[in-house]
Amino acid sequence: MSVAEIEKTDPKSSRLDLIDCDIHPAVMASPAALYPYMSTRWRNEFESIGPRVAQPFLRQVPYPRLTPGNGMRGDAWPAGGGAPGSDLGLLQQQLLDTFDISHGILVPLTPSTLNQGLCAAICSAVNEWQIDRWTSHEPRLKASLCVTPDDPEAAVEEIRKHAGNRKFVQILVTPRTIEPIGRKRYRPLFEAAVEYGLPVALHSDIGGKHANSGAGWFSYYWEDHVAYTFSMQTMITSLIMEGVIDRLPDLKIVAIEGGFAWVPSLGWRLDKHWQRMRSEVPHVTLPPTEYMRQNFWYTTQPIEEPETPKHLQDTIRWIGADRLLFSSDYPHWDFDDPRYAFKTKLSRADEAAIFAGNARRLYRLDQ
Amino acid sequence: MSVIEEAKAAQPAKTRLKVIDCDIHPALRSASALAPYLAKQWQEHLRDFGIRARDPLNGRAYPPITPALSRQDSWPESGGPPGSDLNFMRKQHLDAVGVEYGVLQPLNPSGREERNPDFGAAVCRAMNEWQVAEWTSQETRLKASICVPAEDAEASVEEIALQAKRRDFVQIFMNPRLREPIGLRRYWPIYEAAVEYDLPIGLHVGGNTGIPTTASGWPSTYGENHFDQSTGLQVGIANMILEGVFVKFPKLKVVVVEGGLAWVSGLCAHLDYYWSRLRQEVPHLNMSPSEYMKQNIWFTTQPMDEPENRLDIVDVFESVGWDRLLFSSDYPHWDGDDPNFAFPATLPKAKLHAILCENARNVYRFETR
Amino acid sequence: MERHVIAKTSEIPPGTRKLVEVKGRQIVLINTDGEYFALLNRCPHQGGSLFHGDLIGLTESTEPGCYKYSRRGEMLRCAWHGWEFDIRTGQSWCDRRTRVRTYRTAVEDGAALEKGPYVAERFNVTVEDEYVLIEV
Amino acid sequence: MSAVDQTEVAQRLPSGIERGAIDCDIHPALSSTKELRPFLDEHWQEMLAVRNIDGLDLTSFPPKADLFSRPDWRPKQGKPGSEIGAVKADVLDHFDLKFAIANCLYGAQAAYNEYIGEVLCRAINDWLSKEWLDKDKRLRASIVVSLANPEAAAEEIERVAADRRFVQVLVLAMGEALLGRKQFWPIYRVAERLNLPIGIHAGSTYRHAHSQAGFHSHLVEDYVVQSQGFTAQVLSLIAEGVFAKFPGLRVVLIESGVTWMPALMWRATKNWRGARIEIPWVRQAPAAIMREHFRLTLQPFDAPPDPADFERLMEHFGTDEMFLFSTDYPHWHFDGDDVLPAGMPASLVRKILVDNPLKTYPRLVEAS
Repeated sequence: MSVAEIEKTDPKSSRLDLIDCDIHPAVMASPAALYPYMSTRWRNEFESIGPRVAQPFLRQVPYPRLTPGNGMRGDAWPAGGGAPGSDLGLLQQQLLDTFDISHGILVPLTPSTLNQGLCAAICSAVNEWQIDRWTSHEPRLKASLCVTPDDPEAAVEEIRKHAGNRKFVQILVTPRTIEPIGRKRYRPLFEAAVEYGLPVALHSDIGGKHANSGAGWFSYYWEDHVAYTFSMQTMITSLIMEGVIDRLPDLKIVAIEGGFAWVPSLGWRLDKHWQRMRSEVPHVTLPPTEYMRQNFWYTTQPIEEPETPKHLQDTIRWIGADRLLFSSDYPHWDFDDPRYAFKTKLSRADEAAIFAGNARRLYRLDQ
Repeated sequence: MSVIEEAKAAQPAKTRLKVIDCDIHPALRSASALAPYLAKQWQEHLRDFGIRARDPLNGRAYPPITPALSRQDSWPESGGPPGSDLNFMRKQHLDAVGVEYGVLQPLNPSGREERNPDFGAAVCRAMNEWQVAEWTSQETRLKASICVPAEDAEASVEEIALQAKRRDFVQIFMNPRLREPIGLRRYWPIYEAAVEYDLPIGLHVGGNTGIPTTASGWPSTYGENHFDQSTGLQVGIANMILEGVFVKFPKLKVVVVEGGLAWVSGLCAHLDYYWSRLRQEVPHLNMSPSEYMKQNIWFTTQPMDEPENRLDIVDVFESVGWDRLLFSSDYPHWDGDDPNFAFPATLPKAKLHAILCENARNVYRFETR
Repeated sequence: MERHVIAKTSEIPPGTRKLVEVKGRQIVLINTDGEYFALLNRCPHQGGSLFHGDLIGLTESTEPGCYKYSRRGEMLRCAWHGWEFDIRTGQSWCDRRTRVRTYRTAVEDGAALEKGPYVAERFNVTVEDEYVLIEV
Repeated sequence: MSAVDQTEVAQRLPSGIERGAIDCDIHPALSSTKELRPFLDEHWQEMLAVRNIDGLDLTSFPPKADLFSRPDWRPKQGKPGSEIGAVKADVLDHFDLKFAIANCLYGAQAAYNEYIGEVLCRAINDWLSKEWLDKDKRLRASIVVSLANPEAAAEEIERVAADRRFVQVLVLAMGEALLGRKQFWPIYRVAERLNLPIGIHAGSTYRHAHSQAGFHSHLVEDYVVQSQGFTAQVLSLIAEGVFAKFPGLRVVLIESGVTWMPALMWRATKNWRGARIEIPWVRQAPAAIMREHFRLTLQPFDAPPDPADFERLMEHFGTDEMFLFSTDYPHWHFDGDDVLPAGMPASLVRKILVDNPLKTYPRLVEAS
């Protein structure tokens, strides 16, 4: 038996350009940082009642993680205290500088608060906070415009407030909405996104208002983690089958932190059953995979690891290398290192596209 | 142990008061009877898919206690299910109990619960047209309810605007159990329209929403589910009050249909108590929850609660408020009430009169519509 | 094979660890109950830091619900994706084909070390102290 | 018998498949609970009549929707699959099958009242035996059980399994609780002992929304996201240690589609390396457990459009032992005789048609 040792690579040398599409600044670990951006009413409610979510534990995620801090990378805790992702200096050093990242997209994770007013207030505060605390100190970082999808009116208002600020490169919502996100009630959100030319990003969410599978609740984090892809599949299915993409052909959707190996199969299923059931969805005029090729992007992390690494080449070919955006998920435990995440050799062109080119175009980072 | 006395009518036939019945269920003669009111596309959809609610067995998950949920003597001689034959309904119910006005609440097929939003809207429209064509235009005593696909507030408002012009309709028909609590803002456009057209919301027990009827999961039997559905009403009106629906729409009228009554005063007390402790969370309320209850909400009487001491029901009426009570029969369902036997014989005539018709007249304003 | 002096024993009491650099390689030195183990600080999976990982026991199971615990502090879990490595052998628990590189360690006192040979780039070895050495 | 060249087979049978195939998923339809009357006791005979307990068809399968009734398999009257003569002509004779496994999809499994569920399941099993199995020697059936009371389900399995023509236990993909949970183990104990695989069939009891974002508007969406329910069941059965406890147990995923599985294998195994401490009884890579314990029926085959990719896909599974031939009669997934996906190598055809089913269902071997 040989010792498996991965080749030691200079993190900066291998590629010219690197964009990380999923970086998590710590939000809820020290929510007091948000208070300056909240009205007294919502600040009081945040402090006394707190954000009420449809989960049993007040201060623990439903499925306890495998590392402290709700699943943080062990080496990402700032020496000066605070949670991983709370210290710009460490984030710069450990991520942006180490890998020579030209742009990093912040994806702040906020709770799906049941009180819609508070939910909107938290989103507003997080948006101001990203600019104040992060992007204005570090030009490589870009912000995500957080909105609450279940209250589209509030969401559109928030989008209008910030859409002119190019620091925000996308709209960010949970895919675990109260109803599938293609349904009519969410339409104003997508119309606003198209109006302002912003992609809508949906990041895997640990909780929502429904069981984490159609067959009931899981017992283990190991199960739940795989099921993060479910909300992505549902979101794509719903947006296509409700005719949202047909109606808004310029809409851009980014699925964040779902991995991507499930994408080809979903496309084949959608095409096959759409073909048979067209009478039920006459408003869907093209085979679903055509929309998937045009309107959807997928971040790569947590990258799937086939036992035979080259199998991933088929997967990438089936999806299209132009659809994939590299993401690290820093500082979470399932972080992907840009040097080692792909255990199969990509062509130079695909590599350039996945690690930077696609994101540069999608987010109009050169403008 | 004594032999149970023969049921006694509250009032002798000669001095009978007029009755306004706020809950009558008309039925289609057959599933295909709706076809004339649907576009071809939706006729085919109804035939091939049926109504797809969020339910494993197409609405039959809790087998009813009687066929068609109906009293055994209500099957018309002409064939078709109970509630499907106007002449038979006249004979058995409208004439027999002296109904002055009867408010129709058509249950099936339910566009309200349909998951395909466009089909849901189409079925609601068809049910509205059917009520006019086959019921209210044939029988002036009958009044219709505007069925709306409440999950789609925009389509609902469109339907209300269209039907409110016709004198046939006296209320908007909703279920309290929706995909989300009924007081949430997404449903407010419906309430806005209700106020604009001065139509009460008839909040009829039910809703096939995929959410268990109890907070602890799915009950096993029809009997449990029947009871648990009324808790859906309690949660619904509590939510409307606390979300501030009546602050925003102080003139909105809500008629709670087929939920019973005995729980009302307890709910008021609970709401007021917790409101006094947690006011900071709902600072938009201008008065106590029970005051909104007295201002904006009415209750139909069926299924009449039957206390062990029969006269205790008078205390229940008293606590709900004599002006808040509207008689309903639920004809032709198995748990229906007959106005002649549902109330204690000792009830003062003026109060009985208010319950049997005057309160409903004030809420629905039949004459002025 | 060179012997490198990498720490004084007093620097890493039982239950602690130290990150050292030898010939350009980062190596984790671990003291578990007085025994010293040295592993390359790079997870063979994606290069994660083993130094920052937890030292845990070995949990095995004969049937669902059974958690059989042994060998406290002898499994090193990568700080990133949680791969478990046996500090005695470097063997990955889940992937039998994978091992992390380990190094032989020894403890010698300053007097013995005076005889050499050893490499002690950053140490002045004194007779009074005890030292940990690894072979690289 | 060695692999048969596909072109040679095609000459033998118009359907293009080899004579003597085993169809692992056909659906006999129960028209009405009235058909169950002879198999009910007096109380339930009376209750079915006076309460009109009927029409318990699953919302998941509207019989007239295109997906669930192939036009040329649609009878003039009644539900597709309700008439044995048509089943013989359309499938058993047409494909010249050796066996076909009848999976009855009726809502008994979704009843809220556990006694209604039990009593109807029991009656359906007896009805299957008398009205179907007795009428054609090629038919085999799955035992339908209600999961409301797993002890009672285990007793029912024990009772029905005495008839060796019942070859598997049938449950729905989306129920109240995930199938790995200990409460269901009495079922697995008896199934393992009696050589009965557990067949998990598409369909929902609607105890939960199909998706994490609630209920989709369209049937076609529900059908697409069934794969999430199957994925959840695979994860649950592995995570809860069902195969550690019952190493002989096999699970057949029926009408699940197949192509979603390799991505699941990859991700589940990757995460297991880090999350093993949570489920230490999972001692093998989850992908290996999937290959050993799970089987998938062929239709609806959610294939890549290019036949050349078929082989790539098979490689991703890492085995060709997992697939079982099925027509999913009378559901409409293919036209004419195109039941085998394009690009399937000849060497695989016989395995899927015969060998894999025989290995999966030990009770079929007894009779062949």
